[in-house]
Amino acid sequence: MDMLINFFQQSGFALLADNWGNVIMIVIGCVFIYLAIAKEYEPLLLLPIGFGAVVGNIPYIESMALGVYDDGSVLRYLYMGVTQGIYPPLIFLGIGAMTDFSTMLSNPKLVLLGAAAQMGIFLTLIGALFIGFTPGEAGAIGIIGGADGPTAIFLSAKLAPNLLGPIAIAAYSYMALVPVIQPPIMKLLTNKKERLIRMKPPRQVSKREKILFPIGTFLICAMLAPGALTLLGMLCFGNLLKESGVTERLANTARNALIDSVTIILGFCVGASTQAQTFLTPKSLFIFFLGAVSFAVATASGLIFAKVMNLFLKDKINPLLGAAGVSAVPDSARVVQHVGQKEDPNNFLLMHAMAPNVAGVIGSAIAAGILWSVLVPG
Amino acid sequence: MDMLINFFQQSGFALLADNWGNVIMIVIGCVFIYLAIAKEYEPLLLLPIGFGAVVGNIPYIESMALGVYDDGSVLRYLYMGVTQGIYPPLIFLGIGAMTDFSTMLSNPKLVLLGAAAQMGIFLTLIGALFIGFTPGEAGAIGIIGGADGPTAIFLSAKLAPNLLGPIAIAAYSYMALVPVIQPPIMKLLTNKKERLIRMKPPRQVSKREKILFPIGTFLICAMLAPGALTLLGMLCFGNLLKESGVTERLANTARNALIDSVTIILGFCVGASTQAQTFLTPKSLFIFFLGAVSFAVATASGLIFAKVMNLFLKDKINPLLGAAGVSAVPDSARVVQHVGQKEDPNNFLLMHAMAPNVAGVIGSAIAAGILWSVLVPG
Amino acid sequence: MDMLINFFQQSGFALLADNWGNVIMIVIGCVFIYLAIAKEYEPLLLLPIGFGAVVGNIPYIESMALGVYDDGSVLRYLYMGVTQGIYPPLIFLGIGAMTDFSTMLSNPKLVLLGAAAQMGIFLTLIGALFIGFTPGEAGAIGIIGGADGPTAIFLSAKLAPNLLGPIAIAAYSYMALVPVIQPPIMKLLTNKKERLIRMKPPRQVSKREKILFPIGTFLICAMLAPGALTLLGMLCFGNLLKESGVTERLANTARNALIDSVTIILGFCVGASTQAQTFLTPKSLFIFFLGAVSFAVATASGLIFAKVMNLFLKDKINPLLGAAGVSAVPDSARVVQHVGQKEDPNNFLLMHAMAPNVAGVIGSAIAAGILWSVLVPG
Amino acid sequence: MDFSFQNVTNADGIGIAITGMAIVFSGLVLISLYIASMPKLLNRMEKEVAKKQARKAAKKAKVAAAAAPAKPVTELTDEMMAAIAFVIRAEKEYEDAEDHQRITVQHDDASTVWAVTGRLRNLSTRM
Amino acid sequence: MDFSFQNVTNADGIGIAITGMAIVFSGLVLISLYIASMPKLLNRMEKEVAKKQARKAAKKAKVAAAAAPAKPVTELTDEMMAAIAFVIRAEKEYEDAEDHQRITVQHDDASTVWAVTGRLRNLSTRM
Amino acid sequence: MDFSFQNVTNADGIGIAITGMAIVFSGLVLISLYIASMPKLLNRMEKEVAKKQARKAAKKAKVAAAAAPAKPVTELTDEMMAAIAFVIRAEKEYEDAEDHQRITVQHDDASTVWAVTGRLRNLSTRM
Ligand code: NA
Ligand code: NA
Ligand code: NA
Repeated sequence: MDMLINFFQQSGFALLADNWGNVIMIVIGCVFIYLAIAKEYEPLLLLPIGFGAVVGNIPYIESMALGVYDDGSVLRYLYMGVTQGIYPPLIFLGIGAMTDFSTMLSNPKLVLLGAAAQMGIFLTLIGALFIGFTPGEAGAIGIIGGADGPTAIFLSAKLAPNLLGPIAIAAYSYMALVPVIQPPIMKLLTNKKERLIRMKPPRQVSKREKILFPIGTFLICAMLAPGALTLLGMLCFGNLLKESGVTERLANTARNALIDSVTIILGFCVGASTQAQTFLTPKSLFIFFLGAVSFAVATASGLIFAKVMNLFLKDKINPLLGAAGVSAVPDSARVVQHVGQKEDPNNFLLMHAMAPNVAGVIGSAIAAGILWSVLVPG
Repeated sequence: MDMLINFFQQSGFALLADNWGNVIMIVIGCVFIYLAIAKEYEPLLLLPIGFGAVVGNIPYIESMALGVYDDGSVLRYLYMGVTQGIYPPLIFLGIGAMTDFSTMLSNPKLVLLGAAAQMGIFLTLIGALFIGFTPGEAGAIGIIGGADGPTAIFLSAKLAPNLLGPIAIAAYSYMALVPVIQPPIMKLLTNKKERLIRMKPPRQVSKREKILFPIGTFLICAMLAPGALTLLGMLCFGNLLKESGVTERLANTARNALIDSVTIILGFCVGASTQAQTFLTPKSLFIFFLGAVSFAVATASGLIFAKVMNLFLKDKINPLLGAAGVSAVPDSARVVQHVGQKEDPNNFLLMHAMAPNVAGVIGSAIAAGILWSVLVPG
Repeated sequence: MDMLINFFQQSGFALLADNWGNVIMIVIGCVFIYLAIAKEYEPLLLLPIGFGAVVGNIPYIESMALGVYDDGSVLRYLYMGVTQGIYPPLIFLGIGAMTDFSTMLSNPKLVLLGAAAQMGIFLTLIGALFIGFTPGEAGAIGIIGGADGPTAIFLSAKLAPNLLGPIAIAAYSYMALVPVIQPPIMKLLTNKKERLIRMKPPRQVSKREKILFPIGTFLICAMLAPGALTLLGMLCFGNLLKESGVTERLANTARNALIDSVTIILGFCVGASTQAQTFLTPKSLFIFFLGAVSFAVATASGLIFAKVMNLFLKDKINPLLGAAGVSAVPDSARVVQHVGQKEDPNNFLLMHAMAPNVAGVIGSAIAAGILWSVLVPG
Repeated sequence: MDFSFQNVTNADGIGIAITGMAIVFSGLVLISLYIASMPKLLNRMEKEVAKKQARKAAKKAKVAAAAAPAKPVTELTDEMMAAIAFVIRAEKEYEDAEDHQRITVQHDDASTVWAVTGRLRNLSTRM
Repeated sequence: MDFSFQNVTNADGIGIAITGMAIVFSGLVLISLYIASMPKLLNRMEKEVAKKQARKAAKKAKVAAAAAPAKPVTELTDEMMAAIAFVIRAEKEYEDAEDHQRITVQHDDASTVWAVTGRLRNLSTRM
Repeated sequence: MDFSFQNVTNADGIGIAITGMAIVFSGLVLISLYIASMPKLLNRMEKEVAKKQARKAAKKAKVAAAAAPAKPVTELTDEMMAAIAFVIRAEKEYEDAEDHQRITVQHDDASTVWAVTGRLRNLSTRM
């Protein structure tokens, strides 16, 4: 009977009484699951993260190795793919194998919008330094503005492993909330006439261009910022598998079984890393605040840069496309489409928005490479 | 020429002469393969285990690192997923993603049958203690009665890594032999009238219930027995991926490529861990004996509890369903169906039997969590 | 501004100026990619290796852990599957699950051709010793003549990890170049009359034979050369999964998602291991030279042995089939078909050539097992 | 291996067994109750949601009625009724269709959208 | 890198090569023999199994004949023959079908059975 | 957490930000130029290749003409022209088909060839 009482004293029900933080995190996890299912905000990410947060916040006695931070636990082994930065490149491999870069190839000017939106990263870095984060931490926080989960995880693992949880959660949350964050900024910074601009239909792209694109792009980026080598190497490798036409079965596995397996485990582990004890700190609040600023600045930079480009271009760009430069693929491109169609239901911007959208992925990977090489400790 | 002779002296043919144990184990492996192919007893498990046993019992000179117990060998690396308990949760993820819990949701009373059948675990624990096993070993042996391979492996890895091989083999063997073990007990403990009882058709279950089920179930179980967190977390996570409707591609990978890959490697490694030198011991014999007892007790407990429930219920339960509470999914549910149809060919018990069947999986995972927290060394 | 200059001094563009070796290797990588896409020479291998070589030769400053040889880098973790020999058995598992051995079963004489072609391995071993390689290195170099990438990687990882890169590249390059290397030798060593020989259509093989084949073959080989246990164990296991008829879903995953994932990562890592700093050495040149000799000797041995067999056989063998004994599955079998059809467009040798072809795989795995046990250090 | 009941008492085997079964039963009883109560709770919730919506709709209708011109009802000819019914039905179908499509797109989320844009582009140049 | 045949003899290169080729050939010769003998062994086995079954069947037939009433044969009218033939054929078809289904279920074993029960249930409630 | 602009200057935050944006822009501008120049380069390359082939073809034609008998042209009747046209077209189609097939086979490379041989064999024995 003592044993039974003792057991109940060690059970989660009893332990939760002392750990309201865990209760809060479990509720947040459930909210994530709700948003994923009911609102369909990035469900492939939010659902695993949400359920992971529920699992990671069940309290247990210390002598059992159960959580992602306990040596020898199963979750620890699976989490190693996060802390060692192994999962993000594998996800980029799959993304490369599923992305069709033709719209970008047919309109190279739009690539620049993907560069402008990276402004969010560097301004946030300055903000984070100002608040008092160390340079490494500030770099990792800045990358939230890259709006790219795998890139954020990869860089945090290198520069600020202690903040990996909040940074990853912030990055994925805001990516999921892009349909909420971006439209007001887009309406504020553009007028109706601009939003009505139609883009020319893109030209046909040859198979050769598609094959040469990943090779050249990789060489340019890796030479310029070797730190981006792993992420962009995998992205371009995956794309080459897809476009070569001779390795279709490999591309198929990369964009299905492989990326799905990694996505499941990555999301779950990131969620499970939000144990209230390490997660509910003032630092996390600052990170979420800076992340929101970062997304807003990135969106604004893209929009404004598009308007600046229009000063010099004969064929005007619809400045809404600038907002797609933040990446958050493919959600921000969809947002551009929706906002554009509100003014003119026959204006199809989606395919044009994919160009700055994927350019933004490359842009933030380069930024991550730069931050890594500049801020890496030792 | 010396070298040739020397080589043949080191070859398996020569070494086998001194290792009759290996010959026996190779024959047992072949019997497993035969049962898998000719009798179709759980072929997805028995065939990999059988071939693994053949591979693991080829004798070789000590200086070569070949077996699962040799540092640096390939099999050792693959076997780490077993010893560290990584494969079982991944299998549970896949099982969750392929299981439809609706029959259980539509008849919650049947869940209790899955609890009763866990009696086998705890009685066997007492039996194993009596025979002289240490508490940890006794707990791991008891879990054989859970009739759930992954759970047995997971707990043995924690409580009695030295007995992992025999326990895993015993668990999987008896699971495969469920169609042989259960029917006589079922006929002994029920009369014809009971076996003829028909169940009401289950009600329709809404999508919302299916979505809420894994979340609530996980919270209840993990709070009560945090040790079950990893296994049940993955089971419920997989089920949520399936039922949410928004992560179908992840569920699909979890229940196909992922679970299959793990099943192949897990089965093969468990088989290869049966090297005669560590496997053919009196302890293993006791484990097999206790395992058989455990299955019998579990079956009987389920049946008897169903009869006890009938004393209080207006809508009588067919007591055969109690036998499905041992899990061994889905074989014991099929056995219930067959035994029931022998009395009345128009009595379809299969779908009803799935309810205690999957409840038994949850029940033994809880039991494993309890045993782990009570018996974990240190 | 200093930082910008400093950054450019650390960028790949600046570093390449001091590292012409890397430039050469990047060009070679591009040539591999070209051969894979334009000439379709083993694209599933050459494309990943080629792109890996490009990625592996981007120069970077030492303080960043990026390459396969840097502790803690992502590529290092992925490369561990190569250095620990984990990927090759998994590839053999998939190959087993996709190979139909019926032509071999229906014409057991042709198996001997697969033995004869292994002469290349052992003559090259002698050659490598003569040139001054250590015994371990010489064994690993010899196995290039086995024309089997996974076997070569597996053995090099054990006997000469320092030469793994060049050996793997040599093995895969020559396998891809089989359509260029073999035809002249085949024409030189056979006359028109021999090339016109037609083979009898093979007999029907029963399901039982197909099931018993992998089990018996594994036992024979593993008893004789336990070192081949891992590779042949997986090959035969995969084949049993395929032929048993009861584990189709496992076989399906083994020959698709699993082998594809491993192929992608293996090829990429092997490519990335060709960093000019470790790759462009005189040793590598010798290895490539010996590899070419090895392929030529293996082809010739197969052809000559077939002619010798014809002296004793009533039903003459088309000696071209001997060339398929080198393995390089399935390219050398295709080469046999093409060369045969040049003389007689209605002579279909492909299916007959598959018999020595797969026998060659087994033969070189046995040879690898022997070399490992004879030459393993310590 | 020494057979003895002392071993069992030393390890408190009986206690563990009883505790274990008690907790296993607690767990599955709780799950059973949870499952049994779910449909009721969901039902009640749905009703309340429905009530709220009804109230809102009623309010709106009132406001609309107030804002509407004095004799609107009599002017609703059969043709107008048919037209309204048609619009409502079409709208409903559209919503359903959109919903359906949204789910479909979601399923292989990234892949389709990313790949589709390329295909769209191809189509656009061919047209 | 010093070219010299001494290296070869030091490492017993020739010995390794000869041993190696000998074992490779042994291995593949054994496999070849194994393959060649399989059809014969399987054939012989099948014959013996067939014989045993034939003997058993004969015994059974005898017993049945002994147990049967004296003049059963004459009473087998055409209609009865037809009926028996039909039953046998139906039974045969049923068996084949069952067999076929068993294999199908086996292939994606767990998945179907687990998922099917849910679907069965749905059907049952709709009927 | 002490808010201060000193932190930014200590870490040279402004410098990093400027450097960073400069390099990100350099990278994407280079990619943009690379993409923009690709079609032109590929076009030029193709033209040169085409020229070379044309020259070669011309040479061959000359040689062929020299080697051909004196009055071949007049003998090319309409029927012959049609026949040649047909052959060329058929050949072209064959090539295309072959090309297509080659790619198909390539796609699941190993699997088909390895598996097909077995199936071929089965067919051969049945015929
Ligand atoms: Na970005
Ligand atoms: Na159970
Ligand atoms: Na070979």
